Amino acid sequence: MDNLTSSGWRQALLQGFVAGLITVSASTIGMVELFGTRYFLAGLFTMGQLLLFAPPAVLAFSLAGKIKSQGISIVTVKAAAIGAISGAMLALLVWANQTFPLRTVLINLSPKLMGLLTFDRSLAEGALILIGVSVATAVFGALLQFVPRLYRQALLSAIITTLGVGLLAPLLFERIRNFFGQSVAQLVFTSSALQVVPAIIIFAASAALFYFRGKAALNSKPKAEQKLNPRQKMLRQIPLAIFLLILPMLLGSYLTEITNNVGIFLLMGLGLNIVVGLAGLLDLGYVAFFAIGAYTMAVLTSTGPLGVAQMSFWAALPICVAVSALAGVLLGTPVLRMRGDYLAIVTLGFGEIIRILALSDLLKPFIGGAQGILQIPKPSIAGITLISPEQLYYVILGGALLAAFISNRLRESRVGRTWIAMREDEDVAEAMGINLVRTKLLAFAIGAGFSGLAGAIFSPKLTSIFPHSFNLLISINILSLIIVGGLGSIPGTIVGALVLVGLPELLREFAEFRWLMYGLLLVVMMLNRPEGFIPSDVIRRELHSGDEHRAEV
Amino acid sequence: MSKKAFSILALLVVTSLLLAACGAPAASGGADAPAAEGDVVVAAGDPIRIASALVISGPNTDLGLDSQHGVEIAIEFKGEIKGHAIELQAEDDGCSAEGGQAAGQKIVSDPSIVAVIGTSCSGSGVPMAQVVSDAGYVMVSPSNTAPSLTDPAQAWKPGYLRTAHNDKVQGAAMAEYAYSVLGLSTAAAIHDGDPYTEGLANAFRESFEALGGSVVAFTAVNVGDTDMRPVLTSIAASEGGAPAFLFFPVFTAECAHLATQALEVAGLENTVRGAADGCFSAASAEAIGDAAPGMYFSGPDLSFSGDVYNQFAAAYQSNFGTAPISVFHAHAFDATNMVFACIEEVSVEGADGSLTINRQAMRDCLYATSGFQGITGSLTCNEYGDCADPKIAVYEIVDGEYVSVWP
Amino acid sequence: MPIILKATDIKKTFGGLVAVNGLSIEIPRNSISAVIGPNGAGKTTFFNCITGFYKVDSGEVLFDGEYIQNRRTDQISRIGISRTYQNIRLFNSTTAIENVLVGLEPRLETSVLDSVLRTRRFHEEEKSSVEEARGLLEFVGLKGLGDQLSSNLSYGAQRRLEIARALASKPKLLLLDEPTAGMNPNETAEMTRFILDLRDKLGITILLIEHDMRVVMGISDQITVLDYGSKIAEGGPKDIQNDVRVIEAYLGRGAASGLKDAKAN
Amino acid sequence: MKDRLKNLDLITAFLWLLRAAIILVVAWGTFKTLLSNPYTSRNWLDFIIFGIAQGSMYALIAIGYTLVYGVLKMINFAHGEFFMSGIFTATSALAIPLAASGFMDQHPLLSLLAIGLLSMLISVGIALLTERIAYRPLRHAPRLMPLITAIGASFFWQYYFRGLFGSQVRPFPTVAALQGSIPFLNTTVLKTHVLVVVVTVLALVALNFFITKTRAGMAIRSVSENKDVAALMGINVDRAISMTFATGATMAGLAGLLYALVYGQVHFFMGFIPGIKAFTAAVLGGIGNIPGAAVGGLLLGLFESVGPSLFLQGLGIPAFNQLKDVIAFTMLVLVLIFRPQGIMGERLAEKKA
Repeated sequence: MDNLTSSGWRQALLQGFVAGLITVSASTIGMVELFGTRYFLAGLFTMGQLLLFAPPAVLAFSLAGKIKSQGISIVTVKAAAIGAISGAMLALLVWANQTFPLRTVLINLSPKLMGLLTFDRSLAEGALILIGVSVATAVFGALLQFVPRLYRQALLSAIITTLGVGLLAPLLFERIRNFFGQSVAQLVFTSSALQVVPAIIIFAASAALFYFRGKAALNSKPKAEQKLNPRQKMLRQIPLAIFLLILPMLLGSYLTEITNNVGIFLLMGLGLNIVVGLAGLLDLGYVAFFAIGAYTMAVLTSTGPLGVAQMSFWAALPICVAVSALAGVLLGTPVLRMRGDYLAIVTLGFGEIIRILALSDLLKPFIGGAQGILQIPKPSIAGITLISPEQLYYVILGGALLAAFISNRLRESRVGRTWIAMREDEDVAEAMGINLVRTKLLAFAIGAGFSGLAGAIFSPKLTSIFPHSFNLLISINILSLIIVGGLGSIPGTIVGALVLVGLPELLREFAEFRWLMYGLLLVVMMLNRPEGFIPSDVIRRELHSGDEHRAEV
Repeated sequence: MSKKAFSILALLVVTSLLLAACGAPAASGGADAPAAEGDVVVAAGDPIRIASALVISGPNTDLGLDSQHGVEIAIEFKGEIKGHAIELQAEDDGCSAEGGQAAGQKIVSDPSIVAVIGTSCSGSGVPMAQVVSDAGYVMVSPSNTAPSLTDPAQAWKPGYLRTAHNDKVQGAAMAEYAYSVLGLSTAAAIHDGDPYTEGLANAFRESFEALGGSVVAFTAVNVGDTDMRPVLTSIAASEGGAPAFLFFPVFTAECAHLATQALEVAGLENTVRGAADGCFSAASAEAIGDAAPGMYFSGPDLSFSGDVYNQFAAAYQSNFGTAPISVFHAHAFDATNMVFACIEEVSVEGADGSLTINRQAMRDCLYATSGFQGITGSLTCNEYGDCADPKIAVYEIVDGEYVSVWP
Repeated sequence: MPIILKATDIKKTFGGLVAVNGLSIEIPRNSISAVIGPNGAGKTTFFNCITGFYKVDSGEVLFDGEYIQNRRTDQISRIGISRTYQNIRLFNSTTAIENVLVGLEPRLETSVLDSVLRTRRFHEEEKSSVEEARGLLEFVGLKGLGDQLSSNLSYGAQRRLEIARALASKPKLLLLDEPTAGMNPNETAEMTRFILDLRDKLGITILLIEHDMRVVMGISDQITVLDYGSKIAEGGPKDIQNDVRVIEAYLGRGAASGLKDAKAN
Repeated sequence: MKDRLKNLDLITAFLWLLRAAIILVVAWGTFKTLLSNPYTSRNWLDFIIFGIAQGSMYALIAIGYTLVYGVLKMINFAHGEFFMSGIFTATSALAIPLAASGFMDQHPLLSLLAIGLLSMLISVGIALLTERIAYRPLRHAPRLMPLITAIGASFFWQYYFRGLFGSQVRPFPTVAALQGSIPFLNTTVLKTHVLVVVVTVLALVALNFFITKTRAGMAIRSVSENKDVAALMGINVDRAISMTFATGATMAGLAGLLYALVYGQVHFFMGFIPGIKAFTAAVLGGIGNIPGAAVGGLLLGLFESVGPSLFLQGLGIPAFNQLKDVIAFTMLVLVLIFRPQGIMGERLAEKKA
């Protein structure tokens, strides 16, 4: 028991140090200052402050969960220690910055940041407040563990909901203003933060909601999975279909624009899902087919000097898909005999080759080189040109539905079985009479076709394309989104696209740290939920039998 | 999926396409009406809001961040307009077409935004000009230089202006200087596949050849390249002989590599080097270091604005901890001030202390800008939004400072 | 008896190591033949050469009147050679029936378009192949286990499933790589009976690698003994048990117990 | 032979055609280039020297990829960031202040040692931290998962260091002793290039000694052979893996110093492209194989330097230097079609069965 307590102390000190490291880092790299300009609660509480005080609270909360048995007083003291260490490290940073010319090296240690950290007071006073608040939040976090489970969950959910609403305040503000007018919107929000009273209401309401839901879940017995007949299944899809149809009217231009971007990535994700998720071919150069689709569309339809055919969008669309699929076969053939990581680097190379060729002076006379192709007309239906994001949304929705439909049907048929067999064990699949060449090329071709379709929609959406839109980051982003969503799973791909494409778009104003948060999200996600948000059955099984499977390899 | 589900899906696709066709009036008449009204009303006590859309993530960050700093300092210097504070909403254009489009959509969905400073990259500028113009807003770019953006036959849109120099102007100036002033008749040009550098290199080539010089090599490197010696060696061995003048209007990192490594390549020892404003920053000067003698830089003529610029530079250092990190902070500062001047001119104060700004008036005012004294020169906008002072100066680095040598 | 498989002087080396050295072998149709030999004798390599997984360095393999030494593995499978593996290699994340369905794959005819459009052909074929797969599972004694994950099956069941998958392509020649490895005497006896059934009921020629001499001696019509990649003996069970070189090869490596057991039988 | 021809399928034919086409283009380009002979022999020698210097750096970074791959069978996408973090920190926090204070001019060797040490130290620290937090918990997960955390870690560190030291280019102070060049055959070689090659060779020798002769090195090797067996033999697998990361990062930190000396500037994005190139080099040489990484790096450097002028110039391609990455990657494809296991890699496919 003694041993346990002493190790508990070491743990507490360590956690305090980690919390301090996080808060000091966040301050030093400038996140605190930038986020300090954004209020969660108007005039009261900024996102920067959240960054400073959430880490000790969260770490104290998790530590308290582990050492709860030691009793409330010891836990409180340890939590206080975590908070104190974290606060003290921040204070140390302020002191060091005042004493040494740190800013010549660490450029983000600005006077404004120091003001934020010391609450615009002297070092001593500021440090005291800083440590005090840290201790208070850490103790609060630890004490949460002693609240009965039902209440605790309700409380946590309410905190997260309120913070979420605060985070998305500018968007919600814009939407509410649009539907209900400026005055209503201003009741709830200032232009970028929650007002205090509504925040309390939201907090209380969500706490109550989660409490009663938790209670209801506790009381009711787990319902047996009901088998739905096809008719019921269909009925269930009708609200979804209606929702998808009216979505742009709810979202407004900007959010629809983001949805469109998500949709384009979703299209590509569905394609890559076939290549990587089903057929197991790790492709890091997937952007190549996106580029080929986009450039084909541009060359065929542009009304500028580089356009060759001035075709209509709809006439060019199948050509783009076919050209991309053909490119998939052509680029797929040389890599047929490569496995795993060799495949990855070669496909990455193909992606780069296509991008460099697109911007090269060699092909400039045909596709514009660095200056790209301009004047790509938007698609039109029945004489109406689809200009606004709300209109283009339907084209993208159509494409995405089609892609989801095709990939679903392929997966649940002999083709899908063959792909999965090949992914599981290429040699055995071949010994079972599966023609690997055909099967792989089919995966490459269909995957490339989807990507080409995305590209073909992408170029009229922008009306101009440049080689810089087709860089390695796109391939990486698509790969990440299908894995984070759940490899091999179509709903997973949708969620992945929403999180990895949609969320960063929504957080545009934090652009400087967007990629940092994106990276962090990938790591945290993989550590906590390696199978993705909505895993496919296959992957879930694989993770469970992971160890035996690996032993063989 | 069952057969029925398939038919539902098919129906859905068809309906959505139909809806898309009919959606036109619904969409433009519905949600985003403010653009049609054309007035921004700033209530008493509220700030005037402007937006920026510059590249603040990815490898080109310092280009956009530097411009954003310029905007922020302009706001700081200005303080307030007619009793209203000024608030900046900073967006990221991602230096990509899709980034520019998304940032543009976000900005035009906010009816309180009066004007936009952006974009950084020409590639983002093209789609954003479309979005912003369609919505009735106005944007002033501090660093788009692609000729197509102010070419009405190509990408120009009625809400688009810029304070950055059209590539044609700057490329021609450098050609003029090399050929006429330095008396060099052979040249080579290098770009890095960026639309900006490619456009500038091309403009230089055209002007230099028009003046009677010969361009012996026109080649390119890639962004991110570090070892420039091979390409420089092949230029030195050009068919027309080693060029007397080597122009590489690329950005800091590659520019410094080219500038220093050119001295180390056999055959280019006596070649005069030239770069453009992509290489016009404290960091560049430092990175070029000892290789500075014998190198010229084209850029806006800052000679007469010394005082304001010095104040500006001091504010920059104290706010952001460094000297200006890239080139277009001055253009951004001017663009922002141009916008302020027009807000002052067209805004109408209401009795309740509110301010009403008409979007069309704002556009007209900006296009009518004439003889505006900025730190990049005297700005006069033409009918397609090119506002930069056509006066380009040529500098060299003396003791780490850029010193004007021409005109 | 007519010969179904005839390998002539096949040779396979890896770097400096000679795995199969000038091996010639003839397998009579409708027989059960066994390949035995100490560990590392080249038995599995021989299987890999026949199935096209390895390209032979030299020599010829004649199967059912066709030379197959330069064919791809899947082509060889399609003309009627199927196999199982020493360390069971099932598609572990799929169900038992899906494993068998993959085995049926080469015989299916619907196209990708059929799959997407769900034509009548597709539904008919899917229905008949599922039926056939169920039939095969029943035949190998896995009735009712079709929806189990293959990795959740017992060891013996996995062996049977692997055979069912191999049978799905309707092979003329079935190669079994240590079908009774790791089984208890009961299971082994059952498997032995089952292998006999395969020949007698389905008329499939069986070629097996096996270490359990009781099995080998009990069911084989013909036994080939390999050592260091070369054939050192060939003949019926009686001939092999009395062959001096075979006994030496085994005794030399202290693996004679299996042989003795077999003799005691 | 006849039988072979009969069975020659479409794919093989296509691959042969592809190879033949690429080789034909290369040969034709080379022939045309040499025919017009735009370059003197001195030029060619220069190209080769530039290539070797650049390739040496690729080699040093590639070793990190290959070591980690050998042990964990994962592509450590964040390795380029290990390279960046070390020298970016050392330059911002040490080299620039040292140069400003004049200490660097007085004691150049001491300063460089200190900068190099700090660079390696930070690289190793970041590598160990990344391994501990982002990779170790996923050691038994399917291989795509650590790939994604590696990508995430890469983004994180890039922007973390950008936050610390800013987004602008930081010039690395010039070292007077390393300025200028020395004569060599009929040309001259930059002193920095000589330094790069010498240091790389020394580092490779030291690495070889470490891997083959020390206990830690042997632990790394046995873990890369077979983790389970190594664990049974009493080797602490976690320690050995950390050691692997540390070794790779040390090389990356060293490469960082050389990079800064040769190119004179550092910035937060500098790890990305060398990272990709080194990864290519590692695969080219046969990933998992240490000499392979060195050979791959060197070859890649040479092809990038000599390739555009030799193969493309004669074809009359405008701005041919722009296409040097196309050459690099085409060569990669070509090599892998001929030898799917890389130049010095072992043939995994056949061993596996």
